[in-house]
Amino acid sequence: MKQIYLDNNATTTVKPEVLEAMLPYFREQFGNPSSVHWAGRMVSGAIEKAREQVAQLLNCSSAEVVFVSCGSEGDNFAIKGTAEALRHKGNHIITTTVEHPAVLETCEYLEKNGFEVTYLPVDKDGMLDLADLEAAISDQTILISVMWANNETGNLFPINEIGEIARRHKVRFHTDAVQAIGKVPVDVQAAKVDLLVLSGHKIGAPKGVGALYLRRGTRMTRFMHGGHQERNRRAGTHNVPGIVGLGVACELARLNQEKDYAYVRRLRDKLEQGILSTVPDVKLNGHPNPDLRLPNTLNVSFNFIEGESLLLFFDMKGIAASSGSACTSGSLEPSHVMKAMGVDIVLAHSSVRFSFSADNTEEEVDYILAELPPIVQRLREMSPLYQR
Amino acid sequence: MKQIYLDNNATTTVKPEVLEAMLPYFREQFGNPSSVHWAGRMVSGAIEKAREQVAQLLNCSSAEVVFVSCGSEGDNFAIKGTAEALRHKGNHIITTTVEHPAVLETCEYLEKNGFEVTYLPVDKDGMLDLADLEAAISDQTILISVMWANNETGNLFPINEIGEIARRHKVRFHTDAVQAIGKVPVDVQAAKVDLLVLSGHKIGAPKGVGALYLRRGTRMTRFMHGGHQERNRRAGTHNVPGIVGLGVACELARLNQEKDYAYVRRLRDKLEQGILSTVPDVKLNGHPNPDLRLPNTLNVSFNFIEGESLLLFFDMKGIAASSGSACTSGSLEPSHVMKAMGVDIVLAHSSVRFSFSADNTEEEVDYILAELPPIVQRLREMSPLYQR
Amino acid sequence: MYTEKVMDHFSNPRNVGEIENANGVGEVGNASCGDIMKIFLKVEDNIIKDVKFKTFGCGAAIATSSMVTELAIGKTLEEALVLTNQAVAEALDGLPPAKMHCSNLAADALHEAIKDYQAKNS
Amino acid sequence: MYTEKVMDHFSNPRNVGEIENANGVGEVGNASCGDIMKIFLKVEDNIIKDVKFKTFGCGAAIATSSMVTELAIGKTLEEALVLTNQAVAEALDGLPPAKMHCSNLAADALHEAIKDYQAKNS
Ligand SMILES: Cc1ncc(COP(=O)(O)O)c(C=O)c1O
Ligand SMILES: Cc1ncc(COP(=O)(O)O)c(C=O)c1O
Ligand code: FES
Ligand code: FES
Repeated sequence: MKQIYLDNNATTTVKPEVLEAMLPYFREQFGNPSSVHWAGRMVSGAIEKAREQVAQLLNCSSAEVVFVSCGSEGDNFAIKGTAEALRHKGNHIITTTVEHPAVLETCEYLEKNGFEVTYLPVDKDGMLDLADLEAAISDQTILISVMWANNETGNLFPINEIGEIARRHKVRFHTDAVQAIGKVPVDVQAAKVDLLVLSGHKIGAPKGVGALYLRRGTRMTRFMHGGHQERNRRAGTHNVPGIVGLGVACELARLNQEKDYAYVRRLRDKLEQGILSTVPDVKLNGHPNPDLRLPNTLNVSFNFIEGESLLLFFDMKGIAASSGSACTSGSLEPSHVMKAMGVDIVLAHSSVRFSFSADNTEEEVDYILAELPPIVQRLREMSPLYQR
Repeated sequence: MKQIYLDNNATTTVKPEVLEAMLPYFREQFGNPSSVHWAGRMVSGAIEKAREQVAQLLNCSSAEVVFVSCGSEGDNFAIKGTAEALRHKGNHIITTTVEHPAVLETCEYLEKNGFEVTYLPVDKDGMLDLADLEAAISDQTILISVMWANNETGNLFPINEIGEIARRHKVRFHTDAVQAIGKVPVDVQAAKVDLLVLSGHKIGAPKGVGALYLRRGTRMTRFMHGGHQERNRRAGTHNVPGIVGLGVACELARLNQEKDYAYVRRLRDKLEQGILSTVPDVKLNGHPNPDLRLPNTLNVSFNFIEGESLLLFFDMKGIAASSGSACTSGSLEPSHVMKAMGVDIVLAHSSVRFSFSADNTEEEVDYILAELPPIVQRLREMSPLYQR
Repeated sequence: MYTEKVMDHFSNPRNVGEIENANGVGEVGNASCGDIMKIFLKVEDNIIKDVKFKTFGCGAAIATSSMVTELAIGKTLEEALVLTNQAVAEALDGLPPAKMHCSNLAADALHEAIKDYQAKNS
Repeated sequence: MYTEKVMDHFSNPRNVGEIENANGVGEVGNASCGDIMKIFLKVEDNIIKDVKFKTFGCGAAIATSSMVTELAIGKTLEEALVLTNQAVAEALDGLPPAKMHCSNLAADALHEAIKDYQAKNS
């Protein structure tokens, strides 16, 4: 059967060049980079090379890159590490209602521990009001945390402007860039961010590795206590193959990003226009201007149909997409992002996300556009909400 | 040049069967196990199989196994997660002076946050006094954290007896079993532990994966906040290949452990007896009874010589060992374990650890026994402390 | 995550639709929790002669709807009223733990439809 | 982590040993910090004719000891007194950041030995 993978915001396949670069580090060059002997020396250079590759993609110095185990760890570290280090200065954090759970749940945890958190609302297109943001800043504010791009809608936030505001008010600025990396240009200098998080498995590196950009001079409490790895900033034996893979994936992203952006954008736009013009009762979620969304992401609600059942029917045709509907995780709540955008409850339950990579093809888009309408029709006919 | 790796307590090479089992999960079965489509379904079974393999090794139920990114994360989670969850019951933690930094530094961090920590001393052989331990328990005590085996000396602690004491006093018991797994039998039921940590890269699985055994009903605050992975106990996309590798490594450990114990024990004993009988001014660190140490670990001090310089000379002969001397990490302090045992300061700086795996051979031991005495002699002749 | 039986009932649901002149209709759930189930009955001589459903919900919701119609057909009202959610889930060879609440709807919707019939005919 | 020069001086240290009737001896460091360096001088006509060392310490400590003896030999006492720790590290093409404190010992030990000579001969 055909297998069409359109869930690249959930995870990506490891790129062949990445896997190839990693392979020698499992058995031949297996040493612990902290060791002084040959086995350790063989690998410590590889770690530093990967650090350089990450730094080049982000336009920072390699000393500002800390390797972590995933995007979630990066977000926990950035937020909790700042909260503890700057507790004496204030107890207020500003974030948004549409962050990833790694940010939201960390903030909720801090609320139980004496911090105050402002969750900025978004409008119906999923966008922030910068005046709201600036108005929320008080003399207690120690951190602004706003994602670079939203994982469900693909919406791009005005990071440069937020960085400007944060800098002007001397407030530290963290951005979860897990979805932005490799899909749009990311430059920590231009954006004036102090902390930025990325995750390997979203950009063709393996699962289980990520990185935190930590601007020089940013005081942090450690999140992972223990050994003195990563200049005392993160304990735990280095995941050498993972780190090597992340380095290569960052290098590939840097070299190919412009070409890839344009390519996936064309496929995404074709699917978007195709669905909107052929399937009735469909709503686009996210900003209507495609320039203000990640080039690879399309989120649409197929009214009257619950998302998971749609995904399962897609799956029978080999099409892998994902659903904002939290039914998939066993909760009865629809996606918090759809809720924050004020999407009608049935439409929130019926949202589906298609996310492309450069491995997708135009033929795949044609196939989906052919298979999709009858599936939607069939499910609508099962729905008590649908009236022909 | 010969390459003789005797630093398996620092890290191990990935076993061929482990790497082979992992490979399909980088590119072919790359899905996110939380996804409902084919790409996700392909891998969710693999995670559950690995969980079962870990559970079988530990003699627990698979629902009690939580995958984490390394041993350090496991220790941070176990200790901080308990401290926060049981804060209302008390603020006292008991541990030992010879724990790994992942435990010690986590406890020191908690001390800065209102917790009281008792660091139990050890005797000159590196052993605990169980009467001390029991006497330290107060009505404020919420956790006892004692490692199963010490990474520097290989000393085995009386975990079953400690479990008995903890159970009797209704105090939660955590053990860092990172060095014990695969080297001695570990049974969480017999040992009555509530929390146990293991790390993949010490047992032939890759770096970047570990597991926490969390006895059913053990209330914990999350350490990694975010998504609902691992039944809401640990956020972050699963490191699928790493977890698959950890499962296979645990299965191999279970099948081979008896044979392997005896094999490495024979090599270790031969090296131990060879060094003690041919090199003068050498001191064994750890318990003199080899039954009370890990079968693979030998720690000896070569008096008058600083450890790192010895390691570098070993390295020129292809022999990879490690040093308790913290010179290697740039601190001037000798190993905290040697200090806790009251080892003389020069002897503490001159300690070297040899740690075997089943890949080592008797020829390698013979080679070391031949190469070692002239190196020691040469370095002693450079030492201002040595008088012929 | 779903059993083969669930996937079968989900991908080829039995008895989808409405009954024109149903003499019992039951509806449970609501849009905010993402599940709405509607059951239509044709009862004759105290026996369920025909039953159809319409469901807005996840895979489990659709499969349990389909299964409950299969189990109900041909039963007396008394027999159908003792059909439990548990029995529906078992007939599907089980549901994932996170999905048990969906199976809690199917039998309920059937019972609502029977009560509707009884109310109209008593 | 070490440069080739460091590894060379470490694995083939120059001027190891003691000078029987040294006319200047300097010792710095102590066992508790893991470094002890002892330098022996033979000074004639204000010129360092011979110099030897003994060191207890890490690879960097041994390499810097060896290098400082090479740099000192043939120098006048005044020249040798302005030899800095920095210069020793540079002559070795640098040391890892964590090891800079070792290089802080080698020139110090040399200066101690010169002062010892000067004290005895003044
Ligand atoms: C006893 C002990 N605990 C914890 C750790 C930390 O494990 P990891 O390096 O996987 O974080 C180690 C190894 O470094 C260890 O030996
Ligand atoms: C925006 C965003 N932040 C954080 C994460 C968490 O990353 P990871 O799964 O690597 O922990 C994800 C992906 O799941 C994400 O999309
Ligand atoms: S209908 Fe939402 S989980 Fe089943
Ligand atoms: S002698 Fe200890 S670091 Fe150099």
